[in-house]
Amino acid sequence: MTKVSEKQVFSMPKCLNDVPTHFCPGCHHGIIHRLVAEAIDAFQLEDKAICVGSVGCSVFIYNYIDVDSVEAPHGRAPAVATGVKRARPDAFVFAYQGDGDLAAIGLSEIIHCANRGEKVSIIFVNNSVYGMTGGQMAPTTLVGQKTTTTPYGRSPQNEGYPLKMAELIGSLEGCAFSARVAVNNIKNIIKAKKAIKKAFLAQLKNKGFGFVEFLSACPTNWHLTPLEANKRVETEMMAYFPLGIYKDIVE
Amino acid sequence: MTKVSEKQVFSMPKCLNDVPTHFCPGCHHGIIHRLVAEAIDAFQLEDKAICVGSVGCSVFIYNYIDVDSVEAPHGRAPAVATGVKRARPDAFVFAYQGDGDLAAIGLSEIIHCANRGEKVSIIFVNNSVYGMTGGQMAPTTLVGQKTTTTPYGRSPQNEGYPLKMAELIGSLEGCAFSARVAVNNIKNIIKAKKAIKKAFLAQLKNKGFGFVEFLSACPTNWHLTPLEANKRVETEMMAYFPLGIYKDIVE
Amino acid sequence: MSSKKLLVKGNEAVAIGAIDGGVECYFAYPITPQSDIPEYLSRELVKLGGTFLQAESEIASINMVLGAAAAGKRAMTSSSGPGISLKQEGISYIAGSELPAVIVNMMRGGPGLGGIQPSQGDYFQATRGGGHGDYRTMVLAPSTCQECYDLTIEAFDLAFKYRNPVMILGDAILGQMKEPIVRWKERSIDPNEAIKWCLTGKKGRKQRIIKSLRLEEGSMEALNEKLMKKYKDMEQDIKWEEFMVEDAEVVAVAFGSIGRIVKSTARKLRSKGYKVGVFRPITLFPFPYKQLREVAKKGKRFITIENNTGQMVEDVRLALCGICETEFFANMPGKVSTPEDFIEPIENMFK
Amino acid sequence: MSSKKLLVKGNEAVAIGAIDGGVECYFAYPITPQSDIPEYLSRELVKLGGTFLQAESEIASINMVLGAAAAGKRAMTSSSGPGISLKQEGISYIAGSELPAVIVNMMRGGPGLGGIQPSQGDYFQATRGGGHGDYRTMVLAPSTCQECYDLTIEAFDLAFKYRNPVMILGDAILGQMKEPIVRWKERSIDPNEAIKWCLTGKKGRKQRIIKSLRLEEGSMEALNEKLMKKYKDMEQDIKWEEFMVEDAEVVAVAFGSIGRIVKSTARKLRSKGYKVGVFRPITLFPFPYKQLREVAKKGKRFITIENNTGQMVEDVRLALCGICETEFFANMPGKVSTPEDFIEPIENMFK
Amino acid sequence: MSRIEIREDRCKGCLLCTTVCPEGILIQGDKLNSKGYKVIMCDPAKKEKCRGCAFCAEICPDGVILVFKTKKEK
Amino acid sequence: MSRIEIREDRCKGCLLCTTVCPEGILIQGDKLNSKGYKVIMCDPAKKEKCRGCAFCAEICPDGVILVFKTKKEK
Amino acid sequence: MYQDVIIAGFGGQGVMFIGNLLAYAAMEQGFNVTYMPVYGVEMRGGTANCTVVISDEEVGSPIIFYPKTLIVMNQPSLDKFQPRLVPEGILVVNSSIVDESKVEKEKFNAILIPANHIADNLGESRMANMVALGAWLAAIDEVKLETVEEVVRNQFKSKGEEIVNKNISALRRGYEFAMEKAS
Amino acid sequence: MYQDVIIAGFGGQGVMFIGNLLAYAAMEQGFNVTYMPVYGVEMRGGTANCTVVISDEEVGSPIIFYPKTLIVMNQPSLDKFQPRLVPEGILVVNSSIVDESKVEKEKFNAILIPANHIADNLGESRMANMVALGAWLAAIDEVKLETVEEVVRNQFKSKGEEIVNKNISALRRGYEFAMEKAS
Ligand SMILES: Cc1ncc(C[n+]2csc(CCOP(=O)(O)OP(=O)(O)O)c2C)c(N)n1
Ligand SMILES: Cc1ncc(C[n+]2csc(CCOP(=O)(O)OP(=O)(O)O)c2C)c(N)n1
Ligand code: SF4
Ligand code: SF4
Ligand code: SF4
Ligand code: SF4
Repeated sequence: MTKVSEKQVFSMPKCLNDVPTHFCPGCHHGIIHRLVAEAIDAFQLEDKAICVGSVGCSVFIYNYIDVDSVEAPHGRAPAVATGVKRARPDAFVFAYQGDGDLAAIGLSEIIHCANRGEKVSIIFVNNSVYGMTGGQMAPTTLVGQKTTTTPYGRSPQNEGYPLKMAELIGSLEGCAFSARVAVNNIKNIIKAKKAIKKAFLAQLKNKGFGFVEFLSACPTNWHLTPLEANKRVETEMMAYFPLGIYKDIVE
Repeated sequence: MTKVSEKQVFSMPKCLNDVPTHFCPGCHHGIIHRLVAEAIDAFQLEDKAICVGSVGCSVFIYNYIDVDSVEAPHGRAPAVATGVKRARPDAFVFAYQGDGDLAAIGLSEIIHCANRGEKVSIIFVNNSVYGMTGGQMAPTTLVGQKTTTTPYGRSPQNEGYPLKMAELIGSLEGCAFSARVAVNNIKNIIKAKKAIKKAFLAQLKNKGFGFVEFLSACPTNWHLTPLEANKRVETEMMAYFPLGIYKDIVE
Repeated sequence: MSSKKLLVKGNEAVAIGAIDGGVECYFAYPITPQSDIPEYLSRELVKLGGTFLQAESEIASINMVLGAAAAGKRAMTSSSGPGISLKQEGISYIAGSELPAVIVNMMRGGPGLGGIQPSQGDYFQATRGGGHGDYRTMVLAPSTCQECYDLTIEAFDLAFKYRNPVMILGDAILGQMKEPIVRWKERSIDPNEAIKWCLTGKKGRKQRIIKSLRLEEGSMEALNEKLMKKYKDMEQDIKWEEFMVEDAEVVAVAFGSIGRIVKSTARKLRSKGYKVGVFRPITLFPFPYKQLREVAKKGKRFITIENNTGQMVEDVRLALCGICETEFFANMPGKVSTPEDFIEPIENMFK
Repeated sequence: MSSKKLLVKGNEAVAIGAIDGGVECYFAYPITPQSDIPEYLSRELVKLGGTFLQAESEIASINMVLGAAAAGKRAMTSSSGPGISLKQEGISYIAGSELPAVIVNMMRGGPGLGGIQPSQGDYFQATRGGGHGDYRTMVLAPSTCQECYDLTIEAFDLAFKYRNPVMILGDAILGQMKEPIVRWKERSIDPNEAIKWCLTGKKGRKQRIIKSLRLEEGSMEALNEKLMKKYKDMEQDIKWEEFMVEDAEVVAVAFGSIGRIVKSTARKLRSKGYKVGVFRPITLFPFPYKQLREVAKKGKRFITIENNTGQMVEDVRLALCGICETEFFANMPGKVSTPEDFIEPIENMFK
Repeated sequence: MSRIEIREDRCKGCLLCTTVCPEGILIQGDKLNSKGYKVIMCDPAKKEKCRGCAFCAEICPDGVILVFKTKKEK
Repeated sequence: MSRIEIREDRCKGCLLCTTVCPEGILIQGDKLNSKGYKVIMCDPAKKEKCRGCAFCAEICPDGVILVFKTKKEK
Repeated sequence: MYQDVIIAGFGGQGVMFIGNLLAYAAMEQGFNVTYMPVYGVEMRGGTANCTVVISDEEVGSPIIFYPKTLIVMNQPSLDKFQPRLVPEGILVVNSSIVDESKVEKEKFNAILIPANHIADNLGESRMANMVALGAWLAAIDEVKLETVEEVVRNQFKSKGEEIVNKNISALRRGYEFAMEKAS
Repeated sequence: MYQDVIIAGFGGQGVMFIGNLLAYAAMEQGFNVTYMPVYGVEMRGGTANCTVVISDEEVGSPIIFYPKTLIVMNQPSLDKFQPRLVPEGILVVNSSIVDESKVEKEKFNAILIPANHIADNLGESRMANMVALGAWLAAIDEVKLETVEEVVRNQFKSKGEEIVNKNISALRRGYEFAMEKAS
């Protein structure tokens, strides 16, 4: 064998602890965690970042992303983040929330936080279901989707319509950046990375509130294989939740 | 004097108790109460209406409008109305809320109620201030406006921007009717009457959620005379909160 | 084969009890370890034509209950720890508005997010009214799946009898364990039970107002007097269990799942020759003060055992006051207790 | 002229106390009868470079406090009745996360919406932790405007000493009445008081995690053990007042504004020849059990007077247990009490 | 010719009615009612001009004004 | 020629990586890891085709794959 | 030394304001003092009253059921509080709008003062409250007119000389009116 | 009569499922019974165990610290629960993936059964749990194989004959394996 020099072209981000995750096989949370960690590395925020965790499958985020962290009650991460940021304006403050957390119980907190233009960044994982608690309906559950609390499928008559958060947040004056992305394929992953950076920049440049909604797969509670779940993100979720940038006044 | 026959062309609506109100001089709540009562009369809803009162200067609504009533905790009228309507689908259910009540503490409840398309009607009184508790900042307080908790004027940097509820609610799928009206002059009063009826029809025809936002004067907490306050509705409030119909799928 | 028995989780037993108790409207927000309740009802209540709605939050759900209760319906919600805390304002309103409602708390470990481990840490919150003002909820603490079922049915009856919220206080153990239950024979619920006070639209009568604002002079005092009297009246529905208390030298006082576990301990200790009995309060509010006092008068020694840092023990002390003391064994929240855990502390009482 | 005296409302005294206690971040939502606190701080705290933010709700505000406290700041919120109920989940989280915070409850009449009349109906909620789980907040109950000021300053020190929420439990009377206060001399607060545990961004050290999730085996038990010990330690900061207790035959136990009103009653009764004293707990949690017991041992008769249907009286009973009983005079919530109201019940103790 | 009836005890003297009367009939009087408000009155000079349009009543927040329209009998 | 390193203990067998590899190198193996998941493997036949694009690693939720690119030394 | 007073009237009559002034003055004279406002149910324009307690000892209750003195600015306040005034108590009544015949003159030390009219005559109808306070000051010993005047001067400093003087005249007119009546 | 068992393994191994079956069977035989599941922290695929208590008296505790019998499907479960098994207790071990050398054969009544292999041989690798349950049934007297089979039949009725039969074969193979070993 001839001598070749080898270079590692993919390694895990520095601020991501190199440990196994507790997520189910094929769960996108793992990818999203890594992308967030990459952005922290990219802007060298590890030492000034404060992460606000939320309640949901991502509750252990502080075990993965190696930055100072505080745990918020279910739905209240934007309020906790507000408290942290007001107390330490020089810190880089971000929160990570699921769709039950952000769009159901925490709807008021996220809207007011965005509307105040808090200089914080929110990573929002929309998997159209409550993961941690066993697959109940989320505000983002699609019409007709069966969950453990909509055994006959979500019906607009009884439960109303899936909430489009990226659009709603984007419509608020205090919001500097709002986008919806996905991580189901490489093209979307690349766009997602850019979106996270933009949301972070909104804070770093003191422009206002930054928001990135991820369409995410929950194979377990969708009762699909990881591959089927990954496909559903494209076929069903994107059809109702269009990817795109809904607000951008960062530059 | 020659004999003439006289007809009463203006009298108080039947379902409005003919008693003095507790409102301050020039407060628009009194006008709005009457318009709501007129619409109840018009559709003959007195016997099947259930009113959900809220906490704010309008807390005594049940002393004025003579229909079955229940009092909701601050901000929760849409949830209470949901409970009433689900329990008695044949009843006509409406709630009356102030801007602190609806757009601050109760933001989540109003959005979810609208998004579920609950067949209820909401009368929303936006006077850009907390009346009952003594003039603190509301989510609708205008930029620069001085209140007892923004003594130096509302600043977008610290408190963010006034929330435009009629637009926000109108953007939700479950909403059948959303409008913003005013009662500062006769032209607007006529439009307001129509809007209330439309919102009621949304419920009566089972189309969905009906919402009417009233721009309303609070002379006391604006520290203006009633006439100045009435004028401010036009000059300052309408400039930021445009009157209009933001959603109408009733017919 | 006893075909009438069902093997169900405590949570499911509560849900089935709700159905047999005539629940018409159920509103709740998911939280472990009680989500089987909404899951069951989302399937079954809907089939029966009742209302099932997953609310956007615990606060919305308790207020939907308030609305449905004002409309005269048998309404219910369920949650655990953090969710119950969020409902406190609403519970205070429901009590202050004198409305009936059933609220289930399947306790989990706290404080804060805590976890879904067993705990009885919400005893004070349940019995002293975690919300503001001088209201109380009636509190029923089942210790078997059958009791989960039975007491849920009774909770509805009691809620309407007193026009007051009634809480079922279970816990993570009880909610998750399965045991056979037997359903009651069908019984009829008076369809007019709320006709005298509920909101229907006022046709044919005067306006009704359901509210808790009390500003007119003397009205707040009057409401509170009335509530006090009501709480006194509830004493007629006090429930408790005495297990081998008659000849016991030492009586362990314990409720809920710990109550049943302590019964196992008592059996084990009896087999070792120790005369141990168990006093298990079933209504935690009103607490069986008199009943426990009667036992104390017979000259026993007491030990209170809870899965918390010491809450019911205050009620036990208040009951025994002047007669004797009680030991307390603090079985920390989060601990999955077994009968063995209580052998030593009880045995020590014999030394 | 004593130019150093300020004539201020109790609410303002709290706000000034907060400033002199070094408050850095204040978050709250308006509610009568305490809105003077945010109104004062919106003017004055901002001038000093502190953070004042009117939150969108009580829930948001308590969670903003959680965030600012995690960042190591002296953070505070204030509310009344319904608003405090809504904060219960957050308070449980703050206690479970072992964070310092000052929470003011200027009680109003309940339950439900109730009204802004005087009441002491939130005693249980304050002292037993209205939220879920086995946490407690330290509770300080001022009875004068000066105490409103002093105790608010001390509340911050105690919150940081124990890393636990501290509640100021005032009421509608105290919040609205004006009285002269004297401000303390300036004192320095250690700018590094939180440096060992707070979040700053981890530069130069390991990651810190502030949380209340306790899932690892044994960790929930460990937290609760630690909290229990902490609450025991707090007993070193118990405060109470004895007023003409020494030679008294009858001792009235009362706290807060009722405490001071009962002092007037005692004076009136003394002038009639009755030997009456007043025992006024200032820390309601931890309650001065031992101190009250000491008084009881001297052979007095007791009457507990509260502006509620009977809450603190349980603590008094627990304190006296085995020595003597206490009478209870239920002064209903909503009642604006005057010294005359208590003459008869106390006089009756001499019959 | 039409006329209005002013229920003085209800009037809070806010003057909103004065902004909408097309004939400018309404003016503030000197009289204080039992609540201490200066009540509205019809300008005696213009009283006759009332068209019965009820604009004043429509905008009055306190239900002070009742409006009567006179039809000449044929 | 490049290569990937598969940290088998981490793999949960979700197969997401198989959907993005432009050369179809990755396939499910038969091996169970200590958690009981069937781990991913390189098709021995195609192994050599790895371009070092790191797509597999980018989409892997569990940080299983590390990627090395080989530069021929001049 | 112990003195107390309940001051009652409509919301707009400034009863809270004179209660405050009095409390300040008492404080300035070195007394212990409490001031306790009570608002009615109505948003604005409802009834209102406040209690001021002045003492050289610690003040126990800021709330008094049987006041030693009373200032009533309108009819409902007379109806409500007169029955609670201690026998021989001082009762200042705004006779401009209160029905004199309802005042139990034999039972109390009543000062009937047409406060609104006096104020109107001064061209400042809103200062009836100051007039009434002046009258009350004439009837008690503990708080000095001069101290109240000084407090007024301090409080209104920023509003200009004219306002200060008007308020002080109103106070003095009330004081003098009561003195004349008494003599 | 009193019997109890802790059944433990990975989340995916179906330990909860056989615990349930057993509880049903005991109930059908007229016993009092409790079934208590305990999930691990991980979302899915973590460790899990359940306890079944069977008695002809009222069942006190559904939680047992020192079980009389034990079924362990994986290594961590052996490590955790073996030390708590009562002396002479019945210990069913899935020897397909558990290290036999760690089993304290002298202390307990151990049944080492290669449940995964047996199930694989039946062409149903997921039925290792049924095999293990069958082995356990062979070792105790209280619950009958036949009752469990009947419960299986009822539970899987809707899933078709084939599934029912496969499960029953797995059960029986486990039962027979244990019987042979014992004899
Ligand atoms: C106040 C409160 N209510 C409910 C819960 C229970 N709970 C925990 S996570 C969760 C929802 C999880 O769903 P989501 O936010 O969509 O996140 P995912 O798990 O899907 O990532 C719920 C309802 C809680 N912890 N606290
Ligand atoms: C939980 C709770 N928080 C706060 C309050 C106090 N409160 C009563 S009304 C009100 C706001 C009133 O403002 P708005 O809704 O705008 O109505 P308005 O009085 O202006 O008509 C507030 C904060 C309360 N009653 N309950
Ligand atoms: S339950 Fe769903 S969201 Fe949670 S870890 Fe599993 S796949 Fe991911
Ligand atoms: S305070 Fe404002 S909103 Fe309330 S009654 Fe007065 S004018 Fe109307
Ligand atoms: S609008 Fe009504 S309340 Fe106002 S001045 Fe005219 S009549 Fe009086
Ligand atoms: S994406 Fe990762 S976890 Fe999934 S099969 Fe491939 S290597 Fe394994």
